[in-house]
Amino acid sequence: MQISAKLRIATIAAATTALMSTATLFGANAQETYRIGYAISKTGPGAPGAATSTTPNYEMWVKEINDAGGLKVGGKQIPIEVVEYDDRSSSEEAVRAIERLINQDKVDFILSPWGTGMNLAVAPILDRAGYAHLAGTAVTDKAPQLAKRWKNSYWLLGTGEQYAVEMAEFLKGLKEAGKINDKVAMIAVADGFGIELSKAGRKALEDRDFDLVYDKTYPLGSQDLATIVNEIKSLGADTFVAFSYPPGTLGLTEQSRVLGFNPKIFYAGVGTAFPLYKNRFGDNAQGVVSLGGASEDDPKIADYIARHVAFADREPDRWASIVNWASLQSLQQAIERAGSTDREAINAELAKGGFDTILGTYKPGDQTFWQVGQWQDGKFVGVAPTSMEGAHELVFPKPEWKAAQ
Amino acid sequence: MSILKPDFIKPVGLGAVIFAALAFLPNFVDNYYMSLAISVVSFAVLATAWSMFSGPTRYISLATVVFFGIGAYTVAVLGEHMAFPLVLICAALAGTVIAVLVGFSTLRLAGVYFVIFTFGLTELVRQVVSWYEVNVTREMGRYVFLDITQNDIYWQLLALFAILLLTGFILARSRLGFALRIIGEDETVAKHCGIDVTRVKVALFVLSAVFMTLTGAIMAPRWTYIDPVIAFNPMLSFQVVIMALLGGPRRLLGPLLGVIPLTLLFEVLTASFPNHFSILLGCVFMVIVYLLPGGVIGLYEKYRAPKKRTLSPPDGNNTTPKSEEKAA
Amino acid sequence: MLSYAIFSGITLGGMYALVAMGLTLQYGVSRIMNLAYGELVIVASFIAFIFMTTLGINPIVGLLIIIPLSFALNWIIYRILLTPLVARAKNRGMLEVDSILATFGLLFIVQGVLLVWFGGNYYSYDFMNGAVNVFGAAIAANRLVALGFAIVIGLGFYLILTKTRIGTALRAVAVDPTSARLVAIDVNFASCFAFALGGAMAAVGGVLVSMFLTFSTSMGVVFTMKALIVVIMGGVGNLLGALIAGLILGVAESLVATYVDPGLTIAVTYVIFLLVLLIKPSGLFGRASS
Amino acid sequence: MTSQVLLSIDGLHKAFGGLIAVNQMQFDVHEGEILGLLGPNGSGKTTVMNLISGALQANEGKVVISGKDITNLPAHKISHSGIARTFQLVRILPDLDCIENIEAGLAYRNNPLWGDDAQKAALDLLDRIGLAKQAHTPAGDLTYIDQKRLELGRALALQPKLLLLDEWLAGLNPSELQDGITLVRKLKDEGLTIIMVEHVMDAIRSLCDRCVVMNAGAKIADGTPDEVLSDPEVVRAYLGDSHA
Repeated sequence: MQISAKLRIATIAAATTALMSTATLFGANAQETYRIGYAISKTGPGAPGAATSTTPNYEMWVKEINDAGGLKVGGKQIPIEVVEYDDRSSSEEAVRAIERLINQDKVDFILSPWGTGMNLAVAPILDRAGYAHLAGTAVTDKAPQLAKRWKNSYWLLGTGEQYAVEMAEFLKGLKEAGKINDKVAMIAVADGFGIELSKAGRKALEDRDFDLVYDKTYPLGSQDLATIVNEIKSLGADTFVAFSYPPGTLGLTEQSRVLGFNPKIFYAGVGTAFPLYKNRFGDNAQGVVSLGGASEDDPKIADYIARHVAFADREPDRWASIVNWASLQSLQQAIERAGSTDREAINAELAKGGFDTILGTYKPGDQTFWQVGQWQDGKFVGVAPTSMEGAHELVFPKPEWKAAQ
Repeated sequence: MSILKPDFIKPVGLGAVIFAALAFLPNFVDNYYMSLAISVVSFAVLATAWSMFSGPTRYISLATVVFFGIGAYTVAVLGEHMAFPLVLICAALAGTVIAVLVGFSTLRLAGVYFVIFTFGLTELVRQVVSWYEVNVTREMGRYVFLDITQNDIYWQLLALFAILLLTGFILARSRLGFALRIIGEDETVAKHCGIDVTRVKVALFVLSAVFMTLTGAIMAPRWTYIDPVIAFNPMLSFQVVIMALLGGPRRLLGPLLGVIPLTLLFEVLTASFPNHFSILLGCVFMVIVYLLPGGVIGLYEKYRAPKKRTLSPPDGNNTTPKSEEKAA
Repeated sequence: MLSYAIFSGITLGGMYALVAMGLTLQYGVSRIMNLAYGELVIVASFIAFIFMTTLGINPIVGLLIIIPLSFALNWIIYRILLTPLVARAKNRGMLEVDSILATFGLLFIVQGVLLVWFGGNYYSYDFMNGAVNVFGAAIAANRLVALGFAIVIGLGFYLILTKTRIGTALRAVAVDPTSARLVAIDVNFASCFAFALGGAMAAVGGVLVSMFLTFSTSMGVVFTMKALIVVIMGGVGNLLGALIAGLILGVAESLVATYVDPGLTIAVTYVIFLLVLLIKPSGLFGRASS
Repeated sequence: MTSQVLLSIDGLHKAFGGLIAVNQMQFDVHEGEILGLLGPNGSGKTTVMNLISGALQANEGKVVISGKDITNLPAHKISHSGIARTFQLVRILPDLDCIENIEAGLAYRNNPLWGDDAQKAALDLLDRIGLAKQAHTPAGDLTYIDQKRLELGRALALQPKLLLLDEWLAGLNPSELQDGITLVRKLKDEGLTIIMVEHVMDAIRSLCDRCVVMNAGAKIADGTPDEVLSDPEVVRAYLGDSHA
């Protein structure tokens, strides 16, 4: 007992010294760098999403700028220095990591974490400390209110409703053209994202006189959805909508193929626009519809994808990654336009918008990106809003599944 | 029991002074240290509350996050509809009801079965809450916009911890606490001494659950957004168990000795090695298990099934009840 | 609809059983409550992924390499990491707590290493996904293979355990290590063997599961939890019990998804599990605890 | 035997799986008497004690104390109805000191004592069983006989009407045994009713008013010690057929 008590004290002492030394390590440094911090889910349930849509973009952005000599601020070139943490997919860790970035590391700018929950957890802190918040991976119906509540926050992916409405509107066009019947089978993952979209989707579809023949949820993490697919198959719906998450999205696609369920419109959720999807299903991805999309004919986008492949050894996803990249480009330009590293000045520039990005002339928060996309010949192209420049014709109906090996 | 005895007044008075001093912490440190302090105090409450039940009974419960999550969820549901103190009362009631149900149904399970039951319970509660939200309220993620600052949360947690320690202190001197110690020593003897073992265990389980629920409720406004994955994160239960076991679950202040070093250690590892946190955490665990048998194993020895007590002489490193009381 | 629900439930259950059978050996015979079990499953999934995508080795063939490899790895884990704990444990309860803590640490280390190598991303590949028609139900071939493995391993090892000398020795160790020692069984060897065998089974599960599930470095705990449920439900150390418990869970999930609400599939798993625990804590096929 | 029946057992039956441990047991215990419960090892004596004290649940039959049916009540309620016991393998609370061990018996009985009152009563009782000097010693540090005394003390603290002693005198050396016998006799003189499971013949002869002998779960004899010990069936049960 004696010994262990001493050891415990030693542990505490060691921990405290280590803590203080890290604090000084990061706290007291005065050389000319622009310090960017972020805390993101490197482990835990959020890790795969963060590793797909966010982290590679952050790393690539920093590398490209530093390779070019740094940010051009008022005639000087300032390299970027990064402080990164793992929030372990926990809101509490995220909150503390952000406090650490603000108070200990005193970083100049903080990039957003991954996911709706994490972004909402850190938003009030960033706001209070006067940091802008480019929330790149949060889909929330409260997005407009949140942007008002925290004035330097930008909810880049917008609301669930907009995706659902755009999709319903698009389907309405097909229905009116007599291409699909009025029956829709809808499933959603039981998670904030899935529920928000299915809630909005339900209303949007019913408003447009669609008949929801199936409307259920499945638990987060579930990949074995064959029974659902089998049931839906017998309901005669021309349109299948799944507001799913990646494991479910892949599971649903696979099981639909095995069961030969081939609706005219096959809409799957998050994960469809991931490169993983194309790698996994190859030609069978053809005709699958989802949220997001990229104008891959646009040289800027094509160049971005090529650079991403070169940097991260894989393609970016065609939804959040693109928006994230546009926001990072905006940030770079805002800093350079402000001509100083003064936070207020940069925040003001961010608010003005007018940045030249892969999404064209962009202001963070603009929803000028594809809401509905489709895999066409190995590219995930935008099909709606149809009014947008470069909108592709829908491949219709979805081609038959090809047999697997 | 007379409240006015010096052996009661002295430690309580000392505690009051320490807590009063700690309440001024926000005046001296920045927001980061406050968030660290919140982390320490919240784990202190959870680990101490956990030990209040699990220390004497030797039941290793992984249901901490069930109650914590219920507290957080109560705030998410009711937070904007009534005053915060009322919300806390509702949270405590919700925690009590669940704890009574769980307590009466599970406390006859022993050993690893109880561990796994409580583990499964977390997942079940999370699934049921999800299903309810999806099908009944159609509102999955909930927003908590309350004007509660970080310092408010700190003070509330500090007060909760003070109440918890006081409760534990009084409990240790009460018939209920004594009954629990007897149960911990030998459940059969306890029964034959006229102790209604099930009721005592459930009472303690509920008491400990209420503190866990309140911790969750107090912490919730900090996250702005709550969904079942955030509220019922099973890692929390594991962290609490580890901290309590490291510190020593059979003394009132024991868990605190595990909470402080481990919270600081986690913090240092997270801050310094964001990409290798898991590996280092794993190594730290191994080190604790293999190299600190005095600190950890000595404590686990007490976790053996009480029924197996034989006539062998008691282990020399078992603490006597007297010193346990002094630790309080 | 019903026959499809049942059949797809059986394939699902086969997968649960497959993943759980190694743990029932590790926990039942070696008495190691291995929380890193799911990570070992995932490691095998990643190896299968590398075999398939970079080396072009078909995962079933890859098993020939992966099984001995994982057997050896688990042997080493037991010898180096767990033997000291077994040696110093005075009773079963102590070993349980110790092994929970140690393997919890192992869980983080394995996960951390995987994370450094593979990152947090999702992984998936295409192998044997062709549909096979079984009694009018279309089932993916890879799932049938997994089911087949589950049944063969479950029944096969059940027979080995009940009919052979080494099987009897393993069962004796499971029931009472102290007495087993008295009848000249090398308990340490038997425990180590059972642990390594369990680890090899976990690897088989990981390889087969990777053919049809999307996996990531952080998914190990999902398998650990599922496996724990199946093991406890089936009776600790009982391979046949694990097989049946897995099938029950799979069919129940499938039926609930078809006739009640797919949103309740995971909940129903836990309800069944908790009910079994409350009514018969030693599991469906477990010996009554004394 | 004119005094009133205190405890009455009728048709008591207990099986563990296929093994019948107690088979249709029936006997009465009168107020103020010491009843010896005898029989070879494994004959079901301890099971009977466990059934009376509520440590086990009976399959059939009745246990009645002072006219109150206590069959299959939980152990703590049986304790409240006036039955206290010691265990075959002594069970003290090793990490607690002697005072606390006694207080365990005082604090949860029908008219509980707590705080200073309990402390005082515990010291009195320790004095009575000869452990006053060890009041603050952890019970685990006591010698075997002292642990047995302490266990008895805890049982007495419950103020029972009926005391169940399960081989309480076993394992003592001759002088300790004399002390033990004296102590039990003193209890009887104080008016306590006792059932004792015992193998020590000296103790049985000198203490028991009456004996019930069990074999293979069933009662085979009931009478004074001399009567039952000379009963041929009892001899056969103990020593096997050849000696009958």
